Amino acid sequence: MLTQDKLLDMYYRMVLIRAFEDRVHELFTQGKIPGFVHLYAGEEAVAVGVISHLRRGDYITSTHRGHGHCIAMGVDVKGMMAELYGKKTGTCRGKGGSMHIADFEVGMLGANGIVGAGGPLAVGAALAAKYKGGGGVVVCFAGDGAQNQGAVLESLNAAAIWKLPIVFVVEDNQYAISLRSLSSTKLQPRVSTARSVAERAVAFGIPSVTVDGMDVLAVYEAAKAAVERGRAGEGPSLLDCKTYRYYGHFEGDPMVYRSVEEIDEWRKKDPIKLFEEKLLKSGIATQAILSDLRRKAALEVDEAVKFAEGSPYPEPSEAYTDVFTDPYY
Amino acid sequence: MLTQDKLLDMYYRMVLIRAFEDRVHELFTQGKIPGFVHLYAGEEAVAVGVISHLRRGDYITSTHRGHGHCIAMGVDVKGMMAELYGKKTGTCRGKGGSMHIADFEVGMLGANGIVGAGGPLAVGAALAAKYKGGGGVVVCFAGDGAQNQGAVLESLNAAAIWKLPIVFVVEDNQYAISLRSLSSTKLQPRVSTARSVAERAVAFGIPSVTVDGMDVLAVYEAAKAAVERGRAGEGPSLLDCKTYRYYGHFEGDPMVYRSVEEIDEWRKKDPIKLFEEKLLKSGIATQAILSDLRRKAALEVDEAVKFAEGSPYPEPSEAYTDVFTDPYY
Amino acid sequence: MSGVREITFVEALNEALLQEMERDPTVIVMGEDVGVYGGIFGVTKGLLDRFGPDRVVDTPISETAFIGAGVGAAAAGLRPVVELMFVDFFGVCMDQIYNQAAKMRYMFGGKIKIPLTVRTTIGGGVSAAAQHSQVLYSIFAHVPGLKVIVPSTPYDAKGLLISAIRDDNPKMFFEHKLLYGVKGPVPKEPYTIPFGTADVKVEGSDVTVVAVAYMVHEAVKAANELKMNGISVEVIDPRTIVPFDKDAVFKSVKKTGRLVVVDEDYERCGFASWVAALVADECFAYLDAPIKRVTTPTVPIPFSPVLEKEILPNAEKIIKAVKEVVK
Amino acid sequence: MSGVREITFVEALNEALLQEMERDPTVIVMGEDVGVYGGIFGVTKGLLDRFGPDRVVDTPISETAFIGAGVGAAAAGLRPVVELMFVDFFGVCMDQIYNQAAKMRYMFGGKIKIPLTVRTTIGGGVSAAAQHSQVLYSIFAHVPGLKVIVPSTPYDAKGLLISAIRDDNPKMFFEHKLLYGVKGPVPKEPYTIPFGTADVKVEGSDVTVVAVAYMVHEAVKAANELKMNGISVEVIDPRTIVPFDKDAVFKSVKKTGRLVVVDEDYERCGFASWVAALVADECFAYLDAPIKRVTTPTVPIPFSPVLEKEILPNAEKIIKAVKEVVK
Ligand SMILES: Cc1ncc(C[n+]2csc(CCOP(=O)(O)OP(=O)(O)O)c2C)c(N)n1
Ligand SMILES: Cc1ncc(C[n+]2csc(CCOP(=O)(O)OP(=O)(O)O)c2C)c(N)n1
Ligand SMILES: [Mg+2]
Ligand SMILES: [Mg+2]
Repeated sequence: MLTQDKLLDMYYRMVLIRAFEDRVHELFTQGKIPGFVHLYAGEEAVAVGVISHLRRGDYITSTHRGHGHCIAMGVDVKGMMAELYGKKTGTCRGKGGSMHIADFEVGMLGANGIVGAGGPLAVGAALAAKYKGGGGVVVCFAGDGAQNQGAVLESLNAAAIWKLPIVFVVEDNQYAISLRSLSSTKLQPRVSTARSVAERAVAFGIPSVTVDGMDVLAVYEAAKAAVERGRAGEGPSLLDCKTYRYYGHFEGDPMVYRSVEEIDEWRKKDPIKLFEEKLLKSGIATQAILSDLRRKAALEVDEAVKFAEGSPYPEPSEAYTDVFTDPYY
Repeated sequence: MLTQDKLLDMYYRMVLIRAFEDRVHELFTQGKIPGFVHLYAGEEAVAVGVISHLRRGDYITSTHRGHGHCIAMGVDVKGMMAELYGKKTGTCRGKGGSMHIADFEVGMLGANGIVGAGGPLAVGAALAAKYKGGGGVVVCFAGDGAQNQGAVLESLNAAAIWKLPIVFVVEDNQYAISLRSLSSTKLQPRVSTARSVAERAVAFGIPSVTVDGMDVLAVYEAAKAAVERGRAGEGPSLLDCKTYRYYGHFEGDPMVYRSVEEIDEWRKKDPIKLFEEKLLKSGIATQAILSDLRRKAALEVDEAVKFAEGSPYPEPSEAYTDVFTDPYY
Repeated sequence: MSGVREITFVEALNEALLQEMERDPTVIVMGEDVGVYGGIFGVTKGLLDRFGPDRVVDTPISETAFIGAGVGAAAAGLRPVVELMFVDFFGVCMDQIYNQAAKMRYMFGGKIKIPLTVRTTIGGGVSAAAQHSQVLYSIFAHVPGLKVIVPSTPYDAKGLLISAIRDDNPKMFFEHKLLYGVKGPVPKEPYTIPFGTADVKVEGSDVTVVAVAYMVHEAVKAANELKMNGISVEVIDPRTIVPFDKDAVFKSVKKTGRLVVVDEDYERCGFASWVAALVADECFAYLDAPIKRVTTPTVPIPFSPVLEKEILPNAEKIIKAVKEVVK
Repeated sequence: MSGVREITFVEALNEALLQEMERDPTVIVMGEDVGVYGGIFGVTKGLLDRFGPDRVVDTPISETAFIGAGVGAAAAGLRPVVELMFVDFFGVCMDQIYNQAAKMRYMFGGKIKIPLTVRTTIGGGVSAAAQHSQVLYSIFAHVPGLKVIVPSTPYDAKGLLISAIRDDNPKMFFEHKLLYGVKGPVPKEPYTIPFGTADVKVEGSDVTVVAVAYMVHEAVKAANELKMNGISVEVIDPRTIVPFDKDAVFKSVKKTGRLVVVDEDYERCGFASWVAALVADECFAYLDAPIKRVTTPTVPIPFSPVLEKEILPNAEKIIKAVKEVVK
């Protein structure tokens, strides 16, 4: 059973992700953050529901939409914000930016600018975990669109034949930029996948389950079984989590491919609101506790922004370091 | 129903493939053919059973093991043999060799040195066929090992979402070099695919069937339904044909990964012998007719060898032509 | 030419696609989000409405499958224009480009043709970091069988894209991010520009500067500034790397005796090296100074604007290099 | 060194793998048919029996998945040696090599390391045609973040492979098909060769010839023949392209005043161009003649032995180039 502490910690991580993303949206609009930024708001239940099972020595691979995974894994929010600003104090010293935040110390093997590229990396980390023993597992996050990339499909097969401790988590937020993940009618032309990815996984030899990705407890439950399977050496699993992104594909997206009504419809199923209702109803938390946590999250993000804005840029000469472990330029 | 003419034509193509491959094996051993050569002997029923349904304007994509597909499509055997010798009169003027024989005139889009690379090419040819109308279909041949290449997996999805007139033909000859296509025991370590590719196809939205690939009539029947589906605009199909290659993976293969007994076991199910028995039993052919056809095939191959050996090599200067349609070097 | 207006590079490309699709029903467009979205940079805007989903094909994120489909469709008689969203993604689909499209004609004895155009976005300068800022055209020029097109102006963009679509060979067409918004005069009617014909952007007598794509603009800026210092720079834009207008470059170097090659691609084994090597061989007797290259050092493109600015070539660095060779 | 025997290039590589796997349990080997088969060229022979299937991993034909798995395993603390059967297949898996392995350390602020070795086969000369005869190391040298190793002798093969396995960065290790059977003296015990240290194969004073991999042998052959013509050639084998021993090359060119670069890779935008460009910049004042490159012209590698012979560099062509620069 989930303890109160654990539940409130999950809630905190969710509101911290939301606060972070809402703020990044603002900052981007104000021109303070450069580059390509993909926000996770709306999908918090997936990252938090799954990652709540992980322990030191486990790994995750992430995507271009990686802030939520980072925060759920415990990457320092100050460093993340500084990274988005391109500052020397950033998680990656300003060299990576939003699409390339990594923190191997906490098991976060990197956001990724290449759709699907995390699949093979997860296979490798899981091979290492299996070789080393000790029950480590690896979670591979990837979008619905990513499921059609050869890298991901090959990885499903490899994980199955090698019986690796991987949980493939599909973040099906309904879209790959402007393409629907799956059509309900047979005639939908802008569709990216002919069949459900959960069905596909089974055909690759990987047990799968479709999950309400707006319900953190549902995700938690499904992930529990999958992670346990991995730790027990029984092989990979796949969770197909149905969710939604509130913002555009990237910051600046005109969103010609979907309606405001559709967004509103999904916002009604907001994962944080839903979790709040459950926490209140079950008596785990009071409104006061929850609003305290939300305030705390807002404050943590405020601090992060202050930290980022107060931090120096890297020295130009740092452009030439870190290519190799030994001197290069 | 298959007419006697058609059946005997199928038989002839099968024995012609066999005669060609047996001869190439000899010639390679004698050092007359350079480069990498992969022989199709043992798998004749697959190429012939499927390709017997094709008509002018249809296309196939092939593999590194392409001689059988070429001969079944009607590529000139003289030109093929000359190509293997690297002669100017070869199908590709000596520039391609065994792994790169193509003849667009008859719809053969090319053998391929890259495993799985025919998948996307078939998708494209099928897109063109669909766009042009007229019921053209495309057959994509690929091995069991190739089914784990991203190119093939992506192509399955693309064919399904675009409802393309493709027949994916899996030539499951049990091995990808030294790896088994599928294990019967859960512990088999040298295995390339966790689940049957027929099952996978269905999960991609593609109806599939597993076929005895040593029985040309079984292949013919299965292919009939698939090709008709394609011509009718109902989308792709997949045939998983169980077959076997008699020679090594390539000429020169020491074959450490399989036993002589296993080869003998499969040779007992020889597709040509099996077809002969059926033809004789049903009264379609007599021993005399069949041995005439075999003699004719041997003769055609003799002619091809003579033609190849009597042909000149290309001029060295031809190395610089045909890069582009316009002058280059 | 009549009907010349000032339009952007994006609009010029869009017009080229539209006019060729109207002219030739075998021209189809494929790629991620080329339909409803109109392409992530807007190059295919309006085409879906005009030509429908059979000719403007939105694809799944399966670059190997859909670029390979472009090759297969070209083999089967169409004239596909396929969009690879960023050149940085070539790593997931290079085989279909370089081993299939590029080599088929040769391997198959010259009997077939693959009239395929792959359009893609290149370049740094927008903090897009290590996997969305590369240039990489040198890699496509290195391997045989691909024509490599690198327009620098809206005029060239339209003319070269029309030429590309009508050309019977596989082509890589590179569009620099920083050029999309650049305006210039473009005739309304369709026109072509022959490949392999360099454009002398600025005439000069002291130093030859060869540059492509966005770097042409930085080179021209440098030339203008250097003029005020009394240094006369000739700026040459080859416009296509394959085929390459060697003659134009050699002619200029024989006049100036000095060469600076500007290239946003990585320094090691890149386009700039090749131009330098050609000249160091074939114009050696005319050279009065070391050949300088102004390139991006061979490090991943960093995210932070401060770092990115440090490594990308620009007018300032070109000026410095020119001054070194004339001193 | 003690225990020096004559063994082949393949045996030298095999011994390096075996010794490193014995020394360090984090070293694992992966690739197609590396187990029972022992690798298609025999480099991993015997390793499965010795170390079992957990450390000698036969993979499906999923280069992206298994090379990427090498990267992921390296990120998670192993030291994988992954075999890409032919470099020509890079097109199906380049992203994991060049965007993932190569850039992770930099993108992630220098806080991590990826001790991955990718071994692969290169080169023509065996009628393997357009998709199994390429060299392509220039592409891996062009992109940042990869060390590029190109041994030419059994001795170098063993020492450089051991150095590679112990090095904490992503490396491409190129093995030329025509070298596998070449014999040479190799010490029994493990030893390393520092990257970036060129080997002067032949000393000479008239012309510097730089060559790598199999071409080193052709260059030495050419040097020996030229000696009889009274031309003294210095042959330099850089042994690694990244890092590159510029100093050794510059020192030699400053002595000879003449440079010929021999490189089996395609002519356009390749390694030879880069070496020529470096020298045309940094040694200009010392040059007495045009810089010549002896390379494979940028055409697909043809199958027919007659045609293949026509395009591949060899001693004869090197001799011709050397004579041109000394005349
Ligand atoms: C290999 C590759 N192809 C295309 C892209 C461009 N791209 C970035 S995100 C994206 C859509 C991804 O969709 P999905 O996997 O569903 O993730 P989501 O953005 O919905 O979270 C695309 C096409 C890329 N980065 N990498
Ligand atoms: C992308 C790629 N990877 C690896 C190879 C090397 N290779 C050639 S054939 C082959 C095995 C193919 O197995 P399968 O698809 O079952 O075809 P079969 O040889 O059994 O007919 C391999 C690994 C290749 N040519 N291309
Ligand atoms: Mg999505
Ligand atoms: Mg097979």
